[in-house]
Amino acid sequence: MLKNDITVEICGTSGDGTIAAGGLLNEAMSRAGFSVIAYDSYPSEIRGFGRCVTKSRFGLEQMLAFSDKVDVLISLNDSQSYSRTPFLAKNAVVLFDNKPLAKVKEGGSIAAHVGPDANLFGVPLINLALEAGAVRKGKNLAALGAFVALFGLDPDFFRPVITNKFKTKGAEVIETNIKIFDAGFNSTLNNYGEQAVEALFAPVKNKNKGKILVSGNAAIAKGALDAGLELYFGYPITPATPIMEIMAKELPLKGGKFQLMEDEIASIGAVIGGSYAGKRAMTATSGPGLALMAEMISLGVMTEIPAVIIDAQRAGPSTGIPTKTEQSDLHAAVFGGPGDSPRIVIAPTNVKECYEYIVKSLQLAEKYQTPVIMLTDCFLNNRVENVLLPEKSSDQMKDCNIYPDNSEKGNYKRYKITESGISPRAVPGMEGFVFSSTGLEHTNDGKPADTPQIHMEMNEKRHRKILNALNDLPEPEEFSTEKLLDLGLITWGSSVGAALEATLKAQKKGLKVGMLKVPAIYPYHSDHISNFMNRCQEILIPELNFTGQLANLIGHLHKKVVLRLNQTTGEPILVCDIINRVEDILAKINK
Amino acid sequence: MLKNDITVEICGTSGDGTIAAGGLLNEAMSRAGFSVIAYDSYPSEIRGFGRCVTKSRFGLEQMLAFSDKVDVLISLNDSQSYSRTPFLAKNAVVLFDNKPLAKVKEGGSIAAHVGPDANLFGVPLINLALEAGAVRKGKNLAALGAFVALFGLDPDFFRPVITNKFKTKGAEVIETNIKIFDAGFNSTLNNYGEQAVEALFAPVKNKNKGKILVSGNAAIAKGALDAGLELYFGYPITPATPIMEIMAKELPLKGGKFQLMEDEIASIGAVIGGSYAGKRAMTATSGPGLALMAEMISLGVMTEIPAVIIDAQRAGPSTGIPTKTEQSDLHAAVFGGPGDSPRIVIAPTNVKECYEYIVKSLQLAEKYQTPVIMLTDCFLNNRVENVLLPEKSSDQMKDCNIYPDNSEKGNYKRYKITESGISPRAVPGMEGFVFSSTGLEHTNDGKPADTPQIHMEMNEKRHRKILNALNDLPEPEEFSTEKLLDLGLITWGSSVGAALEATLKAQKKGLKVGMLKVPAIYPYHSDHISNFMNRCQEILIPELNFTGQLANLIGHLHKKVVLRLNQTTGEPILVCDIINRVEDILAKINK
Amino acid sequence: MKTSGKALAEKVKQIKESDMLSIRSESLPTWCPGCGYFGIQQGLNNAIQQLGLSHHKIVNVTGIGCAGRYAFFNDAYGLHVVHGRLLPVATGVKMANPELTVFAVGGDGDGLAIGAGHLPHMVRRNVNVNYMLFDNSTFGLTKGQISPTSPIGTVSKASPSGNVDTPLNATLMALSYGATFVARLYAGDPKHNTAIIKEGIKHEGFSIFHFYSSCVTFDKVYKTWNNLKDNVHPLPPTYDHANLKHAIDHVLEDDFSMGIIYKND
Amino acid sequence: MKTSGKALAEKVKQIKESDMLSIRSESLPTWCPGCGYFGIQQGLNNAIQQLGLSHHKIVNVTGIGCAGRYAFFNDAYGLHVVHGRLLPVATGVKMANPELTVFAVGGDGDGLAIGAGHLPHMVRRNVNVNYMLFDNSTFGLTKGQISPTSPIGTVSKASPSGNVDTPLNATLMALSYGATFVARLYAGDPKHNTAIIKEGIKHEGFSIFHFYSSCVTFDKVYKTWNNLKDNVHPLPPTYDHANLKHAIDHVLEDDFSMGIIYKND
Ligand SMILES: Cc1ncc(C[n+]2csc(CCOP(=O)(O)OP(=O)(O)O)c2C)c(N)n1
Ligand SMILES: Cc1ncc(C[n+]2csc(CCOP(=O)(O)OP(=O)(O)O)c2C)c(N)n1
Ligand code: SF4
Ligand code: SF4
Ligand SMILES: [Mg+2]
Ligand SMILES: [Mg+2]
Repeated sequence: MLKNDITVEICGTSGDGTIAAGGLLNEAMSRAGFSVIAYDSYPSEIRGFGRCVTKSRFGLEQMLAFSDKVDVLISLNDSQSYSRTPFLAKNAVVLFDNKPLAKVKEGGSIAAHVGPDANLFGVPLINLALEAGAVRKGKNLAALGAFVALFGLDPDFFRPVITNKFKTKGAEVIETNIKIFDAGFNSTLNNYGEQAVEALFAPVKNKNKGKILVSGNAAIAKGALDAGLELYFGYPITPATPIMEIMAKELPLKGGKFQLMEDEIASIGAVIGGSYAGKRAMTATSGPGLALMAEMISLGVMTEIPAVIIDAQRAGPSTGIPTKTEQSDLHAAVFGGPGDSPRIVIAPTNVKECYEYIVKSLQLAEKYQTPVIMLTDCFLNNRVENVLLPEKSSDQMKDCNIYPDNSEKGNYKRYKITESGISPRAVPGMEGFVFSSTGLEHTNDGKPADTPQIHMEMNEKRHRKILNALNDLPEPEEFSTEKLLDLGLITWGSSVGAALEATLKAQKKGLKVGMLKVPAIYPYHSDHISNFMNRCQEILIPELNFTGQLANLIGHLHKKVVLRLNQTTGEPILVCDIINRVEDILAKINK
Repeated sequence: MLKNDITVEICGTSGDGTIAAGGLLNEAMSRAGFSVIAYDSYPSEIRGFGRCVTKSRFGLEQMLAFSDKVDVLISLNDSQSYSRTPFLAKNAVVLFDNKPLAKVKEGGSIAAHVGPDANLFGVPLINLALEAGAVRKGKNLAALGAFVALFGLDPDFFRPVITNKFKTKGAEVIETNIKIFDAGFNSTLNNYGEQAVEALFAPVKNKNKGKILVSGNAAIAKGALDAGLELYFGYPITPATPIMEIMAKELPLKGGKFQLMEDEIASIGAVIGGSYAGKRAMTATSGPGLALMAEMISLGVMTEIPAVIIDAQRAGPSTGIPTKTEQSDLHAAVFGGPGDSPRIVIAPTNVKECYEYIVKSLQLAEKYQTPVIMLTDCFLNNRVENVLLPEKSSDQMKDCNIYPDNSEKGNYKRYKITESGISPRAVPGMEGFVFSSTGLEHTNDGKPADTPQIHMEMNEKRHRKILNALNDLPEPEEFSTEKLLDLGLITWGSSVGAALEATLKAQKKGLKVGMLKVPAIYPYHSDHISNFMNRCQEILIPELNFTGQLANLIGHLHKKVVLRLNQTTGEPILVCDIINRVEDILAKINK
Repeated sequence: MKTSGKALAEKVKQIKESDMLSIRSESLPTWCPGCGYFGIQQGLNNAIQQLGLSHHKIVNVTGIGCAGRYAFFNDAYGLHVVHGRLLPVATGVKMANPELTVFAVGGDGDGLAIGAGHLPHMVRRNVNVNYMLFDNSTFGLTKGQISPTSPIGTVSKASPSGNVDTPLNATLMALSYGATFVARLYAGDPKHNTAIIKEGIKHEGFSIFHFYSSCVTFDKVYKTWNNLKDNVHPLPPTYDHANLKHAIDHVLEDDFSMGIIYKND
Repeated sequence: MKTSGKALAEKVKQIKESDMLSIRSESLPTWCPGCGYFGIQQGLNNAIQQLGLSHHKIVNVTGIGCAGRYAFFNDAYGLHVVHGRLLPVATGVKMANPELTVFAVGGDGDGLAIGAGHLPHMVRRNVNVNYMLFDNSTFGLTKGQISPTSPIGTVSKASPSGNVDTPLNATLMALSYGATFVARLYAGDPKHNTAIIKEGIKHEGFSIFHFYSSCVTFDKVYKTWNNLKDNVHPLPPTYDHANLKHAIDHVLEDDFSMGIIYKND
């Protein structure tokens, strides 16, 4: 086992306190100075019977992705967690309750399901919990204590986190939980001794100072709030709901307004209305909601009104698998809606970018007077990382609107044809700039028009404007060691991390592999992308959808057929799957 | 002027009886044995002030498109029609009222706006109408009479058409109108003599026997009715409304059911419900409605329920120009909706195919258990042609559903994985086959499921099924004279006619130009298409949208960058625009 | 029928000069001559004028249909949206800037067919928007199909053997959703309407004005001027518009009384 | 808490054998223990059973939400559609094959938020569909946000300082649209509900059953079992469900009377 990079899973039902234990673990490990990336998976039904798994990876550098295998499995419920054993790394550590309350039928213990290489650590979790706290439910804390003991960590990173977690429940509850944690810790130390497994490398103290442990959703909400968002309209849908719920709480505290709407059409409608009236406004949804918004987004394109829409993708089509991840709304985001409707589509690739790109999206929407769709996915929305987010700044809050000049008063042309394609925009309330906007094709002063000339000119203006936005969009980022490459990977969104880790591993092996991360989906940096393609013998585009939606969009830029790695497992893509494919391709090239 | 191919425009306001005159002209010319293609253009507001233009082309062979220039302009209102003079051919015939009732201000007569080459024929239309019928409004009939006289046509082709048109108004009205027509005829003959212009070639009598003069919309409705459509649900929207209105009248007469719905989501929802329950069902809409349907179409994909949707495209984005034509919903038709949602998209290219393809669509939807989107556009929906439609046949009405075998009773797996991807489908009411369908990912018996295996397997099944449908879809059709071509055109939908005419003209000039018509938009015949591309040095894709939506979809199949000819004028593409571009490209190649 | 350029310019000039109508934009309405909407606009213009609202502080969010074209005929900020969604958009506008006077203007098809889902929620939010529902019981712009308020039996191209679907009553619906200002008005009586519109604009919260109007081009039989004129009448003198139960009972019995049906401040 | 495989099989067997419940499918409901929906399902099962409806002639068109999962818990044809659209889909099913008994089953979020536009039109068409509206005043499946029927003041993650939007009354709405069969029922009283459900199924035309239910997982304060139990009561003995005005007046005053509110054959 690598002592400075471990992946831990906790598995049980939600009744077992699985998710809570994962949360405590991540928080404490972050305090201890580790870099954290973590992601929970749970069933889409409400009641507490289904399997919950929290997966966390701890290391010293910023974590790009999960490792393919699990180094430590903490079982809170063997009947659930035995299904996780196929994912165990060699010589993995398995921590389980060796004295469960009920008699377990033969083969029911996880011990019966692991390979001979596994390091089994039985700890009487429930017993310890009952002894120390008289609450069976505390077994998750006993398990955390055991984990800390095994890996030689300092329990003092954990105790304040536990205290904090239960602070609203009163001193007694806190004490009980600390007691159970300590019981797990001491019992394990006593039974297995100090060096039961290779200790974890102790990271530099205070390494994570200033960093916060946040999910993609929380980072999006924080970014929007820091950017001075004024209006949020939304309708719940997994996995975007938490953004709405944070807004419901936080936005009014900052002087903004939150309104739950009756559906997604109403949400985007109100965003358009609010932006039209000059305020910074946004909404968040998932694929089914985005589909419903398509007509209104096209209105935003035609009337040139800002709007920011987060599409937190989930497995589709249709209702699909609401709690699983997928990158399959790219087509709908770029192409949905009637007619030629150019809009901006961008995709952050990690939690930090969730923050940065929402700020960017709000500003781009204003400057370019356009709907901006920010594509995230379940994996990115829900995963937590400990990251250093930028301070809230006046730059983020900057009003990016381009207003008309006072000289235009009384003779204002809202849709004036300009070089940039941007026409200075007045907002209601401004005197002397009264104008009309319409989803009908229109003259430069916003009146309906149906002549060939005007329609061609206005179509051209709208497209030119969006193409110009390329200058302000995050550029592709390349990770190559050489100029000429055997294979170039191109990736986007939440798959970038795994692809990058795969690329770095391949490069370490001396393979001529490079990678290009594409954050601007539409418009895209075609020169930059085809430059990269030209330097690669083969191009591979790994993504979490069935048909290769990014490949469909940019594939024509390559002189050859681009290769695809498409997965729709509902799970994040694995580093090993990418590496295997990379090696396959290189084997063919070099033979 | 070609004596066997002329293009006639009638121009005035709707108060001038412009559209009515065009209808009579087309009907009579069809009776006379001419091939007809005709298309009206009118403003999108209701009241009768705007300019109406009817454009008709008459010839001996099936008309592929309009000619670029107008040979005959019949002006019913000079203040409207002078704007049409730039479109006149050399030596065009202009027929106008030389004694209008009100005094016309200087330059107000069309005579002041035509070039010196034009052949002006002043006929006192209003006077003749007032004299013969005491109705000023009859001037449109006087104009028809004048037209007949000028071109040496037999007035007996016109009289029964006029009689028929007014048959509900009684004998007196009929007589008056015939009288006015005759007055126009006689007056012109008297004033200008028999051979005022080169007479039109008299076509073979009874040449059009069996042919009917129908619009694309009427052909679609007729095709659907002949195919035994059982349910129609719809909501009005230009230019699809006439399909709905024909259904409202005709479907109940054939034992089917028509229901006006509250919106497009409800319309497609009811279609899905009706198809699920085993009936042949469809709806028709335009871009804004299609956008609203995207979520439900994705449900149809996931639950594998048939549904046929006509998307009568109009100029977009958003409300756009409702009465103008465009081919800009291709992206939305192929890619709209959440997740990977494969569906069938086909596009007829002329009125006859409107009939044939709707029959096909209804059958494909049943056989492949899938939404089928048929893309037409304003120009195709509204243009009329005189065509020989197939007889209604039992083959068209054939139930294409694949039902489960009786042996599956009691152990029926609705979503069984099969080689074709098609799982036999039971419908409610069948005993022993009870099952559930859901927009959630599901097991083969239709219960919700969220495992990676099932999601991958089902995604694969759904895509395989649609790819298999390629076998049943209309194949690309090639129009080439040689094997190796300098330039290949690829076209779709209503632009095929003009592109073909351009191609034939280029071929006549000895240019190495070929054309491929692509009727199946998704899935598309990639082998066939890339075969064609491989034989062409350059590929040009002319289409009526801004970004080149078909080019975006299939462009990657070419080894080079495909060339595009994109127009968004709201008007059908002109043959001359294509030819000019073709010649430009060839000039570059050969230099 | 065509108005000459000069006559038109003259008309615009007159309109501009008459103080009462200064809100009208330079684009003259393209509604058919005789359309009921002219009368509605007149009442609205009067009210705006009399309240002395600054034009640049007015926003007209309008739907799709002949009614929705209203956005172009006013010298005020206009936002002509997609079919059926004027109320959510108007919500956004008003929440963004409460100093604006926001009108939502659309037809019966727009508001009661495709847009029917937004009205109950607009009422619930009670955002201070003035909804002008132009009800002519037809889809005017798409050429005269039956709408959700068409009487049973209405013959149209979408109902060749007569409408069989029960018509909706927008006034009753608004009441059942809990609306706090509901007026029913006759397009042909701008004078009477002016005062009521003023009262509704001043009402703090959502106001709905259900206008009975006539589509002279596509409806020669049902909601014609004559039929409307013959039927409309004032609310009874004893009418108490502060009493919801009373209001609902009245509306259940009388389809043609015009005035403030319900008001709750 | 987890039921073992064997115990589960036993339970299914019992259910299959009891004639009364034969309509339940082999997939046991995944609703949380104590969820009000079990009671609703019970009443529905009884009615179906007593009417002797053939299972293969029943179609359940269901919405998205916990309520919508009903489609999987019945031994009948089930079509679980997208959020808010069960009524148009059910219209298609019934019009395609009038011999089927069609149930539309969905929650208050599904039917009154995103789907609110379809109810008035379902009523207008009066297609013979039975709409089971499971109203727990919350968005259960998305974890307990306020819904269109949540009382003022309801605290949830979407309303951290309490709901301020006026709740909708689905019973009153249905009446104002002109519904011909409207029942209001309490999830906790399957016995009483059975007879009424049977009557509604037999009603020729659209029937709406507005069920008051409890979400035990996300609502510990408002529509709890205790609060419901304390408040619900039968309709008054003099109640005349054939009189619309009477019905509306009653509903305006009494939120918790259960039974057939209105019926018009
Ligand atoms: C999504 C969508 N569906 C349909 C249409 C077509 N459409 C335009 S106006 C209209 C109805 C107009 O009726 P109403 O709202 O009563 O307005 P009126 O013309 O009578 O004033 C329809 C159906 C559209 N523009 N968009
Ligand atoms: C278009 C769309 N928007 C949002 C959602 C997310 N969603 C799923 S269920 C639900 C609400 C469920 O509430 P309700 O209908 O009351 O059912 P309950 O769970 O309470 O039974 C929502 C908003 C969705 N699936 N689709
Ligand atoms: S069609 Fe009817 S509603 Fe539209 S402008 Fe003309 S009269 Fe008015
Ligand atoms: S979350 Fe609420 S509504 Fe859903 S099953 Fe549980 S108790 Fe029932
Ligand atoms: Mg109307
Ligand atoms: Mg609910």
